Amino acid sequence: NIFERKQEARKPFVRLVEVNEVSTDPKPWGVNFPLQYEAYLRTADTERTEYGGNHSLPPSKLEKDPWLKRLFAGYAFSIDYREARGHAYMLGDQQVTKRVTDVQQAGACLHCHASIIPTYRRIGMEKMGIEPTEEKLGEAFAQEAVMEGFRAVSQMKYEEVAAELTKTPDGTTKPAEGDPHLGAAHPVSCVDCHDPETMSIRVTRPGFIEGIAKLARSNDPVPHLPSIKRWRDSGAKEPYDPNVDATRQEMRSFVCGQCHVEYYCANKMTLTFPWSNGLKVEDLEQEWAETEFPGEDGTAGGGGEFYDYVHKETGTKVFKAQHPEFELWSQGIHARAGVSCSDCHMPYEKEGATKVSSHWVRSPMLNINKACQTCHHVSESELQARVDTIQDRTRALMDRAAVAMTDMLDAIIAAQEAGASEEDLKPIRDLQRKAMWRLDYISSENSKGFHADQEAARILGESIDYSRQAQAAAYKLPAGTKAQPEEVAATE
Amino acid sequence: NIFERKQEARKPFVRLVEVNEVSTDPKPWGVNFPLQYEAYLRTADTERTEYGGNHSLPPSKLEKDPWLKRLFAGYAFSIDYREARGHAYMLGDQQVTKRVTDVQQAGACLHCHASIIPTYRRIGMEKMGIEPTEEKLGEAFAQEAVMEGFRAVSQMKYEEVAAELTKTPDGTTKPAEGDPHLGAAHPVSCVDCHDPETMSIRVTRPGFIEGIAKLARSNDPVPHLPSIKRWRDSGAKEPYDPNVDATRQEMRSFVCGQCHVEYYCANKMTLTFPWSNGLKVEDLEQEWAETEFPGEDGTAGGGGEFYDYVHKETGTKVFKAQHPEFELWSQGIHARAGVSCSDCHMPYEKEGATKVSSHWVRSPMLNINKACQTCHHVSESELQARVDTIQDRTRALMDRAAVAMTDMLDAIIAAQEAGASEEDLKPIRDLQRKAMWRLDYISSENSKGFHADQEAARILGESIDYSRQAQAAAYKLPAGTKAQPEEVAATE
Amino acid sequence: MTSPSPETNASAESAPTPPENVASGRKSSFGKGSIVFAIFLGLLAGVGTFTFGYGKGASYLSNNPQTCVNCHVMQDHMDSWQKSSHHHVAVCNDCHLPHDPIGKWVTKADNGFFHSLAFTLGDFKNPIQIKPRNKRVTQSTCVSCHENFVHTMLPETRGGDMQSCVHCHASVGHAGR
Ligand code: HEC
Ligand code: HEC
Ligand code: HEC
Ligand code: HEC
Ligand code: HEC
Ligand code: HEC
Ligand code: HEC
Ligand code: HEC
Ligand code: HEC
Ligand code: HEC
Ligand code: HEC
Ligand code: HEC
Ligand code: HEC
Ligand code: HEC
Ligand SMILES: [Ca+2]
Ligand SMILES: [Ca+2]
Repeated sequence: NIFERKQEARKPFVRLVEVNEVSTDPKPWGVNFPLQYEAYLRTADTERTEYGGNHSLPPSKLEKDPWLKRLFAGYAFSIDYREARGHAYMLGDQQVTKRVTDVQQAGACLHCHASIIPTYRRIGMEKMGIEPTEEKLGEAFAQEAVMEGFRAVSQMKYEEVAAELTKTPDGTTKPAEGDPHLGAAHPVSCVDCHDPETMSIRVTRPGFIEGIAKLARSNDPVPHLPSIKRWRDSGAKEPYDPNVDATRQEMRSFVCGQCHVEYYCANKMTLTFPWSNGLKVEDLEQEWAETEFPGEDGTAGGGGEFYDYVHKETGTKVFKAQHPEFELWSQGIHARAGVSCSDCHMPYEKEGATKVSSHWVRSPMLNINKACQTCHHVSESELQARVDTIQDRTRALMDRAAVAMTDMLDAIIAAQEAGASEEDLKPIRDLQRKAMWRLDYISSENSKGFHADQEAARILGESIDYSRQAQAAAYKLPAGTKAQPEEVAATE
Repeated sequence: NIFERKQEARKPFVRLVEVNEVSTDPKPWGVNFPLQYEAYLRTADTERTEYGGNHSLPPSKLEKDPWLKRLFAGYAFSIDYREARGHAYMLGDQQVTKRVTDVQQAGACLHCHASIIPTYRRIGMEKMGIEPTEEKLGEAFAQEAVMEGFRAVSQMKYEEVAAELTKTPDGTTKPAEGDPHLGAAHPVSCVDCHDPETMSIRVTRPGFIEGIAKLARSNDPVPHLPSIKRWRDSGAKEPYDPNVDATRQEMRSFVCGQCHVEYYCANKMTLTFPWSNGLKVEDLEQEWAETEFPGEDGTAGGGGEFYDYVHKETGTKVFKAQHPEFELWSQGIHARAGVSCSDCHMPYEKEGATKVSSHWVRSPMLNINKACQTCHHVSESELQARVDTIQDRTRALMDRAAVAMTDMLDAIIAAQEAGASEEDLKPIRDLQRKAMWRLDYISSENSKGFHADQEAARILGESIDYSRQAQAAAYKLPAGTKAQPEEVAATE
Repeated sequence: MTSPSPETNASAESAPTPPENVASGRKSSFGKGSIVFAIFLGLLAGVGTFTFGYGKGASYLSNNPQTCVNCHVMQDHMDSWQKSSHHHVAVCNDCHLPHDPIGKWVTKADNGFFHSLAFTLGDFKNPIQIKPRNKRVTQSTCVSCHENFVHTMLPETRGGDMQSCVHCHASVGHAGR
């Protein structure tokens, strides 16, 4: 009977090779699950590499959109910023970006670019006075140690942490006599998303675990995350724990939400996902606006107002938005309809008589049949056209917002040259911060608006408004100050 | 084709009462089709009238959004502009609006507010030297006479045409001895959408017939109107004729597109739907921008550049957008997916052993079950929430665009007071026209963005951009001119 | 009404009794093309035999939904049919075969052949996408069962244009569509 067949529990898989909590090397997992492993390896394939060769870097976004250089002036992103590519490259691309080679970065960067949990655990255990033997490290997840290690690593330098990775066993590397390397660093790997015992999906990243717990405590409605409502209604005392409370369908997005999110990641605070007020662009902005850095000595608020960088052309302190895919998706119709990241980016594929999730995580537009046509019974070309329409509109508004932004910068610079006072500039800087945040938010989000099309357009509309308001306000600054240099010239 | 069983035809309906091309009174049709007729009569029910009594007018949009008064300054819309209500009211609401009672309007207004085709036909026949007997008028559609009458009526005054309506037989009114009224004026009626012989839906409005033929001749892709592509591909010599070429599903939107569209309707030209370049907001704008009024003597272009009104506060010639539901729907995902106006606004209802189209044309949100849930299998409250989300975003951007617009007006007025020259103002006026057109387009569209949510947001984003650019440009006008009055004051 | 479940080897006779109008006389209309096509099918029959046997192609001759699932690629459709509003009133063939006797056999042969070919070559899209021809078949079967109820939707003239039923009722045969 087909109903019975449906109900049957997943048959325990045949475990040909043992894997455990230190197994960051995907190879042994691949022996047990060759289909997933082979697809996973294909994240190293990119259409692009067919042209440029495997080692060439993906195209520079800065060259495609030169206004980005002005947006990021004074920040590492202005020296090197590229298209994303497959998961296989995440570690390598981070190590070679000029943002890392030419600028001192924090160890927290590796939170999302490496299979780092066992290293957190090891460092955490050390702090907690537990000896981190390979056995001990592989035995259990050890949440407390992981969080301890996460906090410690946030204060370290990038190179130090990169080195620490290789000091943690990875489940396969057998170090040669005297070799201090116990393991190798790996990009996101099976153990990051799966429980090695049961293979269920799970979240492992401290940034996400803290972030989603904050979100649950907020009163953002999040209709797309029903388990948060259940947790709120239950009046539970324990913080919301995705690994306990979330539905499987939610987990199919949460695994991605561990990394594809807006963050703060430098050494003034631990890595933070700004979700205390909700997941909308203004909720995130509000958290940053209300944050104060701790002082050198750790005193709350002693370090002054939060900002990511001082915009070099204008001297304004601004926020940097990074890949808010999870947040933007949250505002879209697919999230509302319960469609997860994995539904589109890891669609089921028939392999013989079984269905497997495609572990070749990539653009669904390279796989429209599997990614979209399960739900949308229209032709591939029609689906492509629908996506193009959405992305073209987003693109057009983004270009418009970029022109508004550069016009604003020019106007502020002119006002400053004309001797505008800091007091005059204050409200203009506030507008500038909002404008840049919103433009950056959508331009650094990677779906070009697809994940929530109307919301993306709304955000860009606001960006335009703030840029142009700042521009107008700069023009309007007291004629006295502004006209001075000219008047001086005229009277000479 | 052997694979498809040719669809059986509808059995000819039992015709209890004869109706023909003059039957603008829906009563006799109602004898034949009581279910449709009863529902049709319900367009006189509105939730609102439960509060205000049947005769009170619907709420004023000008009171709800006071910025509209400034947007429309100098135009009839600034004195009276209300929410739409059911079809039953269309004639009465037009007759009592201050836009008609206090301002001289054109006869073309009745194109969309009355069952006017037999009157067009009668006047057309008179022009063509055919005697328009009741029999002759009822016999056939007589396209040529209708078009002739349409053109003639466009040049007449509102009151004259309103009077003409009653001089045309309506199929029921039996005039008393010596009474010059042969019929009564009716709002949109069965004969406007149905062929009295076959009951098939059809379009009757000359404005639409000309407009859609222009659209077909353009190269706008219109993927939602496959018959236009077929017509283009066929290389046909005859203009595209919706009554011949369109699919039945397209006709289910075309009947509404006869009226729920942007138009020009005053006496300098015949009633025009601006679709020569396509259906997008900039396509329509381009047509208006390229139009020149005919001269007094009818010479092409002799009447100067097209505009709808001179904006009173600023003296800028601007365009007025009216209810572009058909055009906005055309940009949306539902149109692309083949969902017609009738699917949502006239959903099928089960009536005993058959299903009928609900002729109670109204907001689908009052009828979510039938209007949406056949396609969307989620709860009514969830559908309501999805619509609310879309409309709230649109509303927020619209309010933002309105603030930008009024800021712009203030800046232009200030510049003018400061003595800005016409030459200086020219580029600012161009920005102003674009800004106002776009804001008006979405605020006069009646779905608050639902018909094409991302497109509505894009248009508002552009409106904001143009308003703020104009504002900034006004501030930036040569300090000389602008500062003058102040300087004068200072030296006194 | 017997409900055709996968276990009961439902025969054509035990299929649900559709609303009375189904029996109402109607002529099948097919042209010369179909005869040529039938000959063509005959020629190709040989090629198809292998898969036909392997894939238990005789299932095409039966009305039992279970037989469709002899090909596991049909499993999803079976599952979604089970959950659909029609699982107790219509089996696969009620919707996927024309209701007139000749079109029925031509379609059986045609689909049987092409399914087998596709199955053998494995070069079909998955999720499977119904082809325009088979869409017309489903449309005609909806109308065949519901003709009276949807009478007002029929074309004014024979062969005229009408709306697609699945435009609105996408999930009647397969839940979740
Ligand atoms: C541990 C962090 C991490 C997790 C977890 C993660 N990603 Fe990524 N993802 C990245 C990084 C980093 C990159 C960029 C790699 C590069 O450009 O070198 C990336 C790239 C991508 C790309 C671009 C691929 C391309 O070929 O252009 C997609 C799509 C993507 N991820 C989707 C997902 C989805 C869906 C999930 C969840 C199933 C997910 N990611 C989980 C960090 C992560
Ligand atoms: C919260 C997770 C997270 C953190 C923390 C993080 N990244 Fe990433 N990174 C991603 C994701 C997801 C992508 C892929 C999406 C994209 O490129 O926008 C990515 C892409 C990249 C890329 C490739 C594309 C590009 O931007 O040129 C580089 C290089 C990179 N990150 C460097 C860094 C550095 C340096 C840091 C620390 C300052 C860092 N990442 C911190 C998640 C993260
Ligand atoms: C309904 C389908 C759908 C869902 C759900 C979805 N995405 Fe996407 N995603 C897309 C499409 C379509 C694109 C655009 C791809 C393109 O332009 O090639 C995209 C783009 C991306 C990209 C950039 C890919 C690239 O090639 O550069 C990333 C990263 C991404 N999505 C991550 C996510 C994450 C994380 C989630 C969940 C929080 C998610 N997506 C949910 C469909 C989806
Ligand atoms: C970025 C996150 C991520 C990584 C890395 C990842 N998986 Fe998965 N995996 C998923 C998701 C999501 C599912 C679907 C789970 C579900 O629906 O319950 C899944 C499902 C599976 C399943 C269950 C069957 C299926 O295909 O749906 C297996 C087995 C599996 N993965 C093996 C692996 C192996 C082996 C690796 C390493 C080579 C790996 N996974 C790496 C996210 C990931
Ligand atoms: C698991 C089901 C599912 C998958 C997979 C899916 N969608 Fe959707 N899609 C939906 C639902 C549900 C809606 C909301 C409308 C509705 O209720 O039908 C939707 C809406 C849309 C819309 C209209 C909304 C808008 O933003 O304009 C587009 C376009 C779309 N999907 C494209 C895609 C594309 C492209 C893919 C593949 C990359 C995809 N979808 C994958 C279920 C899905
Ligand atoms: C002959 C012109 C004409 C045609 C044809 C027409 N409409 Fe209207 N419609 C109007 C006018 C005029 C009003 C406003 C009446 C008023 O406010 O007094 C209106 C009002 C409406 C309203 C608002 C009703 C309310 O209760 O708020 C809806 C909805 C509507 N029409 C939809 C449609 C649809 C759908 C079609 C096609 C099936 C259609 N209309 C065909 C002229 C027309
Ligand atoms: C091309 C068709 C068309 C023409 C021409 C037309 N209308 Fe309308 N009218 C409509 C539609 C559709 C509505 C309902 C939608 C709305 O209110 O925006 C409407 C609504 C109205 C309303 C009720 C709501 C309001 O605006 O206060 C009035 C009054 C009105 N029209 C007056 C006029 C006058 C006066 C003219 C001539 C200058 C005119 N109409 C010309 C189609 C038309
Ligand atoms: C997919 C469903 C759908 C389609 C298709 C659709 N509409 Fe609508 N329409 C809506 C919804 C939802 C609203 C918002 C109603 C509300 O806010 O109460 C609306 C609002 C309207 C209104 C204003 C109604 C009011 O109560 O004021 C008019 C007029 C209208 N539509 C006409 C049209 C026309 C004409 C077409 C085709 C060109 C069309 N609609 C196509 C769903 C649809
Ligand atoms: C604003 C346009 C409009 C008006 C006015 C109108 N109808 Fe209809 N009518 C339609 C549409 C659209 C359909 C659906 C046609 C289709 O799908 O082929 C329809 C369908 C019908 C049908 C076919 C059965 C059904 O319900 O689908 C009948 C009968 C009918 N109308 C009678 C009338 C009568 C009687 C009147 C006057 C009281 C009337 N109609 C006024 C637009 C209109
Ligand atoms: C005849 C079928 C049909 C009807 C009726 C219909 N829809 Fe849709 N709707 C669709 C399709 C098709 C899509 C596009 C996505 C997809 O392919 O599933 C869609 C998309 C949507 C979306 C997502 C797109 C967006 O703009 O965000 C919303 C929301 C929606 N519909 C709401 C409604 C509401 C509310 C109604 C009733 C007023 C309605 N729909 C009536 C078929 C329909
Ligand atoms: C009540 C009618 C009905 C029944 C019973 C039914 N189907 Fe379908 N089937 C449909 C419709 C309708 C479609 C989609 C047609 C379209 O999209 O135009 C469809 C589509 C399909 C498709 C094409 C895949 C797709 O999604 O387009 C397959 C394969 C299929 N059915 C197999 C089956 C099988 C096997 C059974 C029996 C277990 C079955 N059907 C029972 C009505 C039915
Ligand atoms: C020999 C294996 C096999 C059997 C048995 C089988 N199918 Fe299929 N079927 C397929 C394959 C393979 C496809 C995909 C064909 C393609 O997309 O070209 C398919 C496609 C379909 C389609 C969509 C086809 C189209 O081209 O429009 C329908 C409908 C369908 N099957 C119904 C059925 C029904 C009903 C039965 C049982 C009476 C059945 N199938 C038995 C293998 C099979
Ligand atoms: C073999 C005859 C038959 C065929 C073929 C058939 N139906 Fe039905 N259908 C029925 C019967 C009998 C019922 C009543 C079921 C009940 O009352 O539970 C029904 C019920 C329905 C209903 C109401 C239940 C629901 O799902 O909302 C709809 C709608 C419907 N059919 C549409 C269709 C469409 C569309 C098709 C073609 C894709 C179709 N039917 C094919 C016999 C059939
Ligand atoms: C434009 C949308 C649309 C199309 C196209 C459509 N239907 Fe429907 N149908 C509906 C709606 C809405 C209802 C629900 C009416 C109600 O509940 O009052 C319905 C009801 C039905 C029912 C009765 C359901 C019940 O609960 O008893 C049947 C049977 C049915 N349709 C069959 C068909 C068939 C067969 C076709 C194709 C000829 C078709 N429909 C085309 C919208 C549509
Ligand atoms: Ca950030
Ligand atoms: Ca106009």
